Amino acid sequence: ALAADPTKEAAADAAANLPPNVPKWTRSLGSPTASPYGKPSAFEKKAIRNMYPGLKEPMSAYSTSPLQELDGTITPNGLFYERHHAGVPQIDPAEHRLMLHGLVERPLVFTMDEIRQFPCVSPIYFLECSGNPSFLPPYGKTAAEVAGLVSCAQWTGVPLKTLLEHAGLKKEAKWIVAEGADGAAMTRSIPIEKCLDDVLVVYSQNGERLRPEQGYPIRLFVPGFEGNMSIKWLRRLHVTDQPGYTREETGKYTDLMADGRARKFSFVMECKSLITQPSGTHKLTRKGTHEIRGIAWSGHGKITAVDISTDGGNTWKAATLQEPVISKALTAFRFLFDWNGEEQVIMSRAVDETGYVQPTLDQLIEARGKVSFYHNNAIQPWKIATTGEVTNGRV
Amino acid sequence: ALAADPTKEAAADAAANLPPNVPKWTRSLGSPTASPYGKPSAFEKKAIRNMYPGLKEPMSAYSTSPLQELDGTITPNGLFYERHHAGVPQIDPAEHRLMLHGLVERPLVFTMDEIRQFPCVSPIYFLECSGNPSFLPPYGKTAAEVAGLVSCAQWTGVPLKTLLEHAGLKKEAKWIVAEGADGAAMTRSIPIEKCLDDVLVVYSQNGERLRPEQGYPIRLFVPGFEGNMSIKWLRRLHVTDQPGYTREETGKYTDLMADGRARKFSFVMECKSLITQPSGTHKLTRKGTHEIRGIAWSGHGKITAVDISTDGGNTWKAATLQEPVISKALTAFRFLFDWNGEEQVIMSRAVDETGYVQPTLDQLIEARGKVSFYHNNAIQPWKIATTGEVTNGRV
Amino acid sequence: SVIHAQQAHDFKGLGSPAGHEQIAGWNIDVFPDGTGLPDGQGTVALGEKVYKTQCMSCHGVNLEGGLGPKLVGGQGSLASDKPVKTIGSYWPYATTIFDYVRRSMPFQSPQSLSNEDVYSVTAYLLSKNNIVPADTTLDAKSLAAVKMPNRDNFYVDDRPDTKNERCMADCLKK
Amino acid sequence: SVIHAQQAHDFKGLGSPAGHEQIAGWNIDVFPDGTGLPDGQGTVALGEKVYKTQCMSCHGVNLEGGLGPKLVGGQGSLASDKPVKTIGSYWPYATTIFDYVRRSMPFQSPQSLSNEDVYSVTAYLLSKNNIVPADTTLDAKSLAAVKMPNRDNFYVDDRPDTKNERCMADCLKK
Ligand code: HEC
Ligand code: HEC
Ligand SMILES: [Ca+2]
Ligand SMILES: [Ca+2]
Ligand SMILES: [Ca+2]
Ligand SMILES: [Ca+2]
Ligand SMILES: [Ca+2]
Ligand SMILES: [Ca+2]
Ligand SMILES: [Co+2]
Ligand SMILES: [Co+2]
Repeated sequence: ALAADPTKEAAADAAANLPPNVPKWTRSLGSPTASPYGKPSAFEKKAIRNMYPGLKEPMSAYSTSPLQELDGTITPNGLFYERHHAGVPQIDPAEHRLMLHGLVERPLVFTMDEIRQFPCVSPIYFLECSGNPSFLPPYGKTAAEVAGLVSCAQWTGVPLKTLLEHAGLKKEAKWIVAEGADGAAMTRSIPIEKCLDDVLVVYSQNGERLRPEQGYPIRLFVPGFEGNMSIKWLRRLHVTDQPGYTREETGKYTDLMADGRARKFSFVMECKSLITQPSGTHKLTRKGTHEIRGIAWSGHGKITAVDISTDGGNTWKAATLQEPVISKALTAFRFLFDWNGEEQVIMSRAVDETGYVQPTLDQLIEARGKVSFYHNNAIQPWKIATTGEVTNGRV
Repeated sequence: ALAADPTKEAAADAAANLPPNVPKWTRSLGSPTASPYGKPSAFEKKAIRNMYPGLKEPMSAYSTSPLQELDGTITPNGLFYERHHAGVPQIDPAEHRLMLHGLVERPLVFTMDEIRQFPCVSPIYFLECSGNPSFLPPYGKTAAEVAGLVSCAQWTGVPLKTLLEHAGLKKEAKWIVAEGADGAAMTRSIPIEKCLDDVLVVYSQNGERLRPEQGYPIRLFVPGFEGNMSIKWLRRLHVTDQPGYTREETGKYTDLMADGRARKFSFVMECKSLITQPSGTHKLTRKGTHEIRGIAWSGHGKITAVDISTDGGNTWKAATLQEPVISKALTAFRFLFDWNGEEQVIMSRAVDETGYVQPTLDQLIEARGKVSFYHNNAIQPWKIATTGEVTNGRV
Repeated sequence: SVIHAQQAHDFKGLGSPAGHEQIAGWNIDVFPDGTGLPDGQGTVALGEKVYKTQCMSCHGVNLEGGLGPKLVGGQGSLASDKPVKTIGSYWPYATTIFDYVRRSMPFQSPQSLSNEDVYSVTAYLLSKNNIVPADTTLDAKSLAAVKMPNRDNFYVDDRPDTKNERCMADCLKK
Repeated sequence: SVIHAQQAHDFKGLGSPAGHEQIAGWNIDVFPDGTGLPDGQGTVALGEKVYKTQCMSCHGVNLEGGLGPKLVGGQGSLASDKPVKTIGSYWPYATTIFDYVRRSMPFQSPQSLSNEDVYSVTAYLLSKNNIVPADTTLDAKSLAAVKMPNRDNFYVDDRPDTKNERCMADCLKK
């Protein structure tokens, strides 16, 4: 019998769906088949993108993928991180063009239908913003706030090399300045060797056409390099013999060192890992064995190992990697540990195929000073309190 | 100057965004960053799920993934195919339970939080309905209509073996009857050897929690076996020493042979391939080289080869497979051919790691008769007309 | 805490014991040998009433189908060019009818029938298919004893059953 | 048609020739050596007008910033504990200012300025940063000749720059 007490009533309502009772959804018909495009359960309220902490202006801004809510290595398209400079343009693909000009034999303008007709490939790659995260406090509460400007998908597109051969690359070509069609018309200069290696002109993301937020109808994709170079809403490729020294590779995306000089052309996103479960705002609710889970990646190629410490970095043991390990893509790792209710700090440390070992924040600051801002691939500690609550281990 | 003629006006409007003009979306700000959950471009109207041709009743029905609009091997969650028997239940995960009982030492009831705490894995697997497609005309117009009851995702969940060890499997155990929590409360019997092999209790799909259409909050996943066995909205696992001979493995999902007898327990989805580009309703708009693209898969493991014929099956050549080739997942293939404006019939033929070669429809009918209905993995021909229009090569 | 590679893992806290009452409330599986059939019984006569009030709107006054499938006919047709598969002509076990009706019918209000109603409408369906007499009272024992006409005509999947070759040239001449 | 393994592939029909006018309409890249700078010129005086009417609302009456970044200051601060990076203190090339303003400012109506306006506001910004005199007339030649204070302070990425070891035990004592 339901009491007038709302707490008891809610409990009784909940119990009505528990065994031995047959839940209401088992005693009725559900929603119709063939919704043209599905969406997540309304009960999934936490799996959303959020504006990066502190940002207010929504046109030049970034949003985080909710890494602490996700599993595996594929980021679902609706939760892919964003970094925009003039908001998200809504481009009509029939009227969008890609212009390829400069040091080519045949300067060309392509329609989107034409781009799709070239031979394509469908590799899986991560994409990461170089400012993920900043070196300075405040430090994020969740995995998303700490390093949520990283995502991973299967990209389909034509190798840029194929387009360059089609246009006929002149031998003086050394760089390509790539431009986007949004209101920022952002440009970056890509070395020609990289262009002829694995750079793609992409039109699909996890099977379907690119999302507007990821550059619909086409984007450049520069595997393993800082995300800013993967120009969205790509509209122009200017083959040159000199770099543009555009704003995004001078005023931004250069790394200011302790002596006041700055690194330029710091392209590669170095080897990195992040425990996503348990991570900030999660809570362990029992003593016993738990599985630590996370992601690792390297712009230099494959992850070869991820080690876990559950004692603040004093001892480490190898985690298991999800196969197949893919070059320049996220790799999932797993590690079992026993929690007996004590306070402890857990962290992960990745190694990539070059032998490079993910550094600590102290090591990065030692090498670069405190104001380099970009390329923070530091080991990320999470603290488990005696209550089981997990917070950022960096304060 | 714009004329009063609407055709000219439309053409002028379109030209306004083409070079040398700077498009309007490059001269303005776009939509704000950080939509909590993104969606496809409004210009993508063709990439939708459709009810299987001819079906009207939406509760016991199936919808197709628009394969001819997709690229690569990952199916985006919103376009994953469906097969429902009582519509899609909207289940509150806090009130959903998984009961594991029968021939176990410790019968248990799990919450969804508890299921997530077991060690997990994140493999990529295809899922295919056994009736994909029927053997009989009318034959579908598009790849979706022909074989759109197949999709592929990265699934995350706990191996069923782990749960069975946790409950303590009794030695008399030979089968598990798995039941769903929708209004159909559908049950299938799974052999214990398969359960202890690679069966999973899954909660995530391409990184985010399962979609309601794919079984939120948990489903069974039986890699390589007919999709019906991967019980959605999983709520009960009954460990037994005999199969249930439930309706779905007697009245349905048994294969009626020419002699009137029927195969039961026909679990595996055999090796199959399908050209998705160009396919029915597509059109080649130029003479010259085109890339044939498609997908191949086998419930027995990895695809080892896909051959293409562009002359109606007389000669064949090997296509290129997208690496890494993954066991029991979709594999993408590509093949360049030159179209000189002639009518021709193209098709693909897959081989899997057992050496089995995808059969023709005639070979299947020869072996089974015409009314077996399920497990149609026949080679699919597409006809290219002199106009470049592509239609089903099977009439 | 120190990580012991060989230590048995402790997931003890995961899952609560499933009590008999909980299991009994959820376990509605019925097996061909009668395991799972509840106490109670039903008659063809009562089954006809159940059918007319709760099933006929979808399965037809003569069980000929409509929104729902046809529930009679087809016996002896399976080897013909136009086989008709119904519960009577094709299903191997009568217990499956009980199991299926109890868990999923009526279509829009599943798991609403009493055990007596399920036994009764099962008896009615079997009688309309000439598998049991019209005066049948069906209970766990008699239902498990029913032998369906098509029971012995199933055999375990023996695929692969095609031997296509990976022919590369002159394939249409072979 | 027969498939020739060695035949050159024919994608000839893909892409239309990009005409000079089309390229000129879209190619707004400006390089440090002045390549890409258009005809025309501008003055600091005109630039101040442009700034006050089209930029000040976001970048501040004294170029101190607001919705948009600060556009003056920070020179000599880069090696300090609180470096301030602005177009004057940090950017290596003045041509980048022209390039960036022409393609993306004003923020809400990019690519709306005339070449004269871009030369002018660039001259104004450079003068407010004490890089050119207040009476400057800026054109392609003089803009390319401007040497920014921080031009020589960039060097190519020399990472990796950390040497963490894959220590497995007693790591905190090292
Ligand atoms: C509102 C419509 C509706 C009502 C009312 C209804 N059914 Fe059904 N029935 C269906 C549909 C639709 C199916 C097929 C469902 C599927 O395959 O997913 C079905 C299937 C069946 C089947 C399986 C037939 C086969 O050959 O697979 C049986 C037996 C059955 N119903 C019996 C009953 C009985 C007994 C009742 C009343 C107690 C009933 N049905 C009431 C719609 C209905
Ligand atoms: C409505 C606001 C707004 C207006 C108006 C505006 N700006 Fe900006 N400006 C911004 C924002 C915001 C940024 C930073 C954009 C980003 O980084 O994505 C910016 C960046 C800049 C920068 C680069 C500064 C740096 O250090 O990176 C320059 C130079 C600049 N603006 C010049 C101008 C000029 C010149 C005008 C007028 C012709 C102008 N702006 C008008 C908002 C504005
Ligand atoms: Ca310093
Ligand atoms: Ca026959
Ligand atoms: Ca417990
Ligand atoms: Ca009941
Ligand atoms: Ca052309
Ligand atoms: Ca212009
Ligand atoms: Co960098
Ligand atoms: Co089967």
